[in-house]
Amino acid sequence: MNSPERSRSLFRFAAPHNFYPLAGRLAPWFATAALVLTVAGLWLGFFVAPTDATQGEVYRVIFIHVPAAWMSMFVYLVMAFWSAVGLVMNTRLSFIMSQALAPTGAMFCFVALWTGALWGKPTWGAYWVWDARLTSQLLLLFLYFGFIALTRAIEDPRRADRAGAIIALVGAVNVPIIYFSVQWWNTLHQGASVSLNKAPSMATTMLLGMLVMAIAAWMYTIAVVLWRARSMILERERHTEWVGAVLEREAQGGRA
Amino acid sequence: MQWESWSAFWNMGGAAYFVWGSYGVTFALMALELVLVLRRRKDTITRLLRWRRAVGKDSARGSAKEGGTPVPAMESET
Amino acid sequence: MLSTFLAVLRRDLLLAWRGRADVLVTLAFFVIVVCLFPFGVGAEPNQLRAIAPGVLWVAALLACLLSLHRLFAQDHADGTLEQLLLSSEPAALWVAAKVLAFWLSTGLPVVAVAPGLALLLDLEQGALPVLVLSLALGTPILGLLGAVGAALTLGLRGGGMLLALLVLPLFVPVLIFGAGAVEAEASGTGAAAHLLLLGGGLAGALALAPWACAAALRISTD
Amino acid sequence: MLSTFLAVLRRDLLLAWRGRADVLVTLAFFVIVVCLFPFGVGAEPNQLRAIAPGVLWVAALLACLLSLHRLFAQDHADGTLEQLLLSSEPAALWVAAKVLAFWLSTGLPVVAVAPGLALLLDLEQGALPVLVLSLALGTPILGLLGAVGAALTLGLRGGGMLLALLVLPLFVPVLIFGAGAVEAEASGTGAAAHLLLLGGGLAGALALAPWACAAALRISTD
Amino acid sequence: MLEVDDLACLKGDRLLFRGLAFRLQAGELLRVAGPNGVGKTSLLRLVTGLALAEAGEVRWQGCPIRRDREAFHRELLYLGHAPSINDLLSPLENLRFACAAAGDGSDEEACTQALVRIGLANQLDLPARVLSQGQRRRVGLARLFLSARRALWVLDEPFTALDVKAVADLAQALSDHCAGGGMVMLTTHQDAPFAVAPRVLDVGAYAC
Amino acid sequence: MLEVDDLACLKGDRLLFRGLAFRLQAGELLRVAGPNGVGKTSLLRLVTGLALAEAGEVRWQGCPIRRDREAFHRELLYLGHAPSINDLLSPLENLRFACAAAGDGSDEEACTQALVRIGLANQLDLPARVLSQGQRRRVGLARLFLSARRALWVLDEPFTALDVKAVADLAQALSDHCAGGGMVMLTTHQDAPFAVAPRVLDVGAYAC
Ligand code: HEM
Ligand SMILES: Nc1ncnc2c1ncn2[C@@H]1O[C@H](COP(=O)(O)OP(=O)(O)OP(=O)(O)O)[C@@H](O)[C@H]1O
Ligand SMILES: Nc1ncnc2c1ncn2[C@@H]1O[C@H](COP(=O)(O)OP(=O)(O)OP(=O)(O)O)[C@@H](O)[C@H]1O
Ligand SMILES: [Mg+2]
Ligand SMILES: [Mg+2]
Repeated sequence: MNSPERSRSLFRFAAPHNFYPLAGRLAPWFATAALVLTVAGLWLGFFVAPTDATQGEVYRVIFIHVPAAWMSMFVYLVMAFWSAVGLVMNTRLSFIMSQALAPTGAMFCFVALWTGALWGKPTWGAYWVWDARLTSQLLLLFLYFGFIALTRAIEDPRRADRAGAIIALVGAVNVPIIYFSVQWWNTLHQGASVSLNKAPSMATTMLLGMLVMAIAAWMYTIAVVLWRARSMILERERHTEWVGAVLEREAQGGRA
Repeated sequence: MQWESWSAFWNMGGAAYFVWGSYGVTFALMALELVLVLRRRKDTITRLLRWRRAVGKDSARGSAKEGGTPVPAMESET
Repeated sequence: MLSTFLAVLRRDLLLAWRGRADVLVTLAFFVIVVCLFPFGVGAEPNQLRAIAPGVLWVAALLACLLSLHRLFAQDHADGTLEQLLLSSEPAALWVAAKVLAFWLSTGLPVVAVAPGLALLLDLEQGALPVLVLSLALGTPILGLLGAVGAALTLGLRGGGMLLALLVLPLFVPVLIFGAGAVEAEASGTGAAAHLLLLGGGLAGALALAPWACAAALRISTD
Repeated sequence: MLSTFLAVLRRDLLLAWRGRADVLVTLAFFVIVVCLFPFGVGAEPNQLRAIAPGVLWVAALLACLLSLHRLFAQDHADGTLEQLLLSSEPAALWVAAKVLAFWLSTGLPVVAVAPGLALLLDLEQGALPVLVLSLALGTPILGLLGAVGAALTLGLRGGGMLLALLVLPLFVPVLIFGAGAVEAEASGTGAAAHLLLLGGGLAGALALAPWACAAALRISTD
Repeated sequence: MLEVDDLACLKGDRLLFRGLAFRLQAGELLRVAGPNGVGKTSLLRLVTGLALAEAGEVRWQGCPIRRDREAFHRELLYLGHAPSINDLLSPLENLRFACAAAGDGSDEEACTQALVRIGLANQLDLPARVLSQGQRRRVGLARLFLSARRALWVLDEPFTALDVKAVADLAQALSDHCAGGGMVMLTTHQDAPFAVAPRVLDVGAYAC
Repeated sequence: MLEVDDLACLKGDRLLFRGLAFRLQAGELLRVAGPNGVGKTSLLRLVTGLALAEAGEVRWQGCPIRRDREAFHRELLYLGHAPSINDLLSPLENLRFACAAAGDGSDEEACTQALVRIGLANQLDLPARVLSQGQRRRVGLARLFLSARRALWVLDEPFTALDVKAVADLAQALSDHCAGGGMVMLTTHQDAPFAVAPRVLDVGAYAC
């Protein structure tokens, strides 16, 4: 079982006690990258990108709105992916990853809604309209909340892991269904009264700023999730010797 | 540069409320999340240390041997 | 195989009959929610007619939702669920029996009284068959999806409400197509596409939900 | 006297805090029901604005209603209620404490998020304070009346739904005046009369409901 | 003194017993005996005033309990089948609430002592939900140590789920209460090492 | 044969026991003993496969129970703390359903016989809700008389709430099952008149 080939392979990072130090080493790098990219993106967004011809300055919300919207959708997919891996391979780290992702995904989902609402008021005249895209984003937020509430409500971590994985997968099957149904519902009812206008004014600098901010959001997510997963690993593996050693080291560090 | 003055920048062409409302909340949330995540680590460590003292290292370690894990590489240490 | 299915089905129907207060009251809830609307919204007929399909479908959905938690709760509390899980038959089988019994005792009556209520709200008469059909196709989906949620939240504190949170996003497409079908018919567009989609959803849910639900039950009783 | 009141109040608030998932999820339910309406009814802003007060109030009412059954259920099942009835203090006292704790943990959050949802439905901004006020006066009445119903249906099979059936007729006047207040304000008529009536109702319910509830509890545990 | 006269109990269409009468004096321990389903639990609920008798009367210190319920309940401690324990609260919180609600003091120190004495020292802060059957039972029984001033203890199957040592301890505590002038009325199917053999009331003798 | 190897059980923060191992041969009656909260119920749930062990393995006829769950469950009868009785159904209906769901026959005649034998002749058609504690318990136990073909009986506190005569009858039935080549594994804090003194497994010896 302990064949050297296997422990040298990449797969060995699926073991929490190998992953823990690795995550600790990597996270600060991602955090730094996030910071640098954010500054760069904001500079691009506020000082390089020109004023939009039709919308004026409000459009500058786009530099967080779109990355946040992208992240919120992608994070859910990643969550579902880890859940599936966890159910099939029965690796605890996968469940930990999917649960560590959820709060960040929900946060971005909320940010997308919030910034979209604030953007909507000056452009559409209302904070909220029941447009298909907005609505499916709202439902996505509920899916996140459901996942988080369920995993929090169950105390036994093994049960929480698997129950959460099931609901994440069921939700993932439903995301496209929701998306299309909502689209159809909306077009049936009110036609294309609302559409996001983008193409004409989308200068390359804008696009660039948006992309930089999107990558920054990625980096931020990875850093935060790694940190969160570290705490969860300690919690789950508290009975093991290596966690004991880690704790002793921390205790000494704390006293020094 | 886009802006004639800092006040023009803060004014955002009259959309200050919407733009800064968006950015403000976003960064506040991210900062909050970071703080929570880092504090959670500290909490976890103090709590687990207290727990280890309470249950005694013996039983905490004892289960490590039994702590069968579905991940093969796990048992390789020691 | 079949004997377990039949035993569970028969027992659950018997229980529904013994506790017919329950069934009647689910119905009463449906009726009352629909009747509350004129009080809340005002009794303007045109407005009522416009919101009628939506109100009916939302009320049916809520009625199903609120009965869902008792799908497994009693059996969980008194240990019957443990016994069923210890039976050597595949769990998806008796799960299907339970959901069927649940639908027969909860969904079917709702489907049956819906036309009457629709008349109260002054829905166009031509749309009544579509209303019934959409409910008949939609409520079993609600039951199947809801069963997964009920299994996952079993025995959790605040389970009933957590269940609502979990399954409502999943119910939205059903609601959209269900209410959409009625509205399309009432406005003359034709409801065939909506109904087909509902049928497809039902087939999919029938094929997948019992398995997911059985897995969830095993997790929840661990 | 007061010590029993405080002991019960403190314990129930502690329980609400332990099971805060519950409280959050009641809220989530409120939010979700409100959000369901556009799916059923259609997304036309004018129509949504017109039905907004009614929808909000119906949703708040349902959220209260559906949490009601847990006001006494747990204590009944585990025997705590028997013990409370065996205490030598007047029962109306600790009943009041329970209802207060219930409202603080269920009604208050609903009141707090209602304005946000009102914006989703595009309700006129000027009517928001009246919405909050009407809910703040109305939800305690719902809690007090509902407590009587909850006490009467305690331990009955299908209690949750039977409860709904019993108390909904009592809730209707509250709904009418509550939603009416908001609508009146939105249409510029002024909501003072409605709000006064709600206030009067609250005073009456406060004076009578705890006694009725205590009597009902004695009957239910016999 | 507790006096019970000519009591009858009707359940559904079955008259469980009738003409049941007894006196319970200070210092006495009364064991209500009889096979399953004879009506022991029903009798206890009648005596505490939680249920209404078909016929007959229960008097406490000469006064019918229906007439002065408060005075009776101040002197009464009843522990039924249901342990009256909330699953979300810890044993300590449960006990403190039970005492406070009953109008006894809910001093934290005293409650902790009682729980330690009954063998839950390690479970003080666990939610009651995860306790074993016997531990749950003990949480309920801990109230006995804080209710010495209540003269009449009415206990329904107090020994259920307890291990051998706990049964002995509890029997000792009950004997002590009686020795101090209290009264105990209990049902049980198990033997327990009481200091003085209890008086036995056989409900079966009054069955119809 | 039931083999249990090196079993460990973790509850929350507490490792209840570890390294627990035993064999149960045909014809043996094993009594799991230990004070309240030591982990007896937890052990039974691990053995039946209802809960997941932290470590260790349970094998039935040489095959890990996780691998061939169906085969194991066909041979197993488990009666837990919860009586698995629906309050709205009569004892007869409850018993017939329990048998049918488990895949045993649910012949009305046989079920009635079993209920009469366990002393519920007068309660056949009452809703279970109104039964006394002991009578409820008996409804669950009646399954024993219909499950002779199941080799392994796992019973959690079967004697709770039963009166003296019922305890003796049940002990007799368990002894008979063993004499017929079956196996019984049970927990109890009460003494019962078994024909052969049962082997005792003290969970306390493996506690951490
Ligand atoms: C609460 C309100 C809003 C929500 C929930 C929301 C949600 C989203 C989502 C989910 C996306 C990503 C879609 C995709 O990539 O396919 C997106 C992209 C975008 N949104 Fe919003 N949005 C909102 C309001 C607005 C407003 C008011 C505007 C501007 C008038 C706007 C402009 C955009 C633009 C330009 C994109 C990028 C489009 C693309 O890359 O395809 N959004 N929004
Ligand atoms: N509605 C009814 N119709 C007929 N019999 C009833 C009805 N309700 C209760 N009973 C009977 O009344 C008796 C209730 O007895 P009770 O619970 O007081 O018994 P108990 O002496 O405490 O028994 P145990 O030792 O099992 O606890 C049972 O025999 C039950 O069958
Ligand atoms: N989350 C938890 N944290 C700490 N201890 C726990 C937790 N969950 C359960 N326990 C403990 O595990 C034990 C469960 O034991 P179990 O129910 O198996 O006992 P038992 O031997 O059957 O006792 P009894 O004789 O009382 O029925 C109890 O001591 C309980 O306090
Ligand atoms: Mg009894
Ligand atoms: Mg036990």
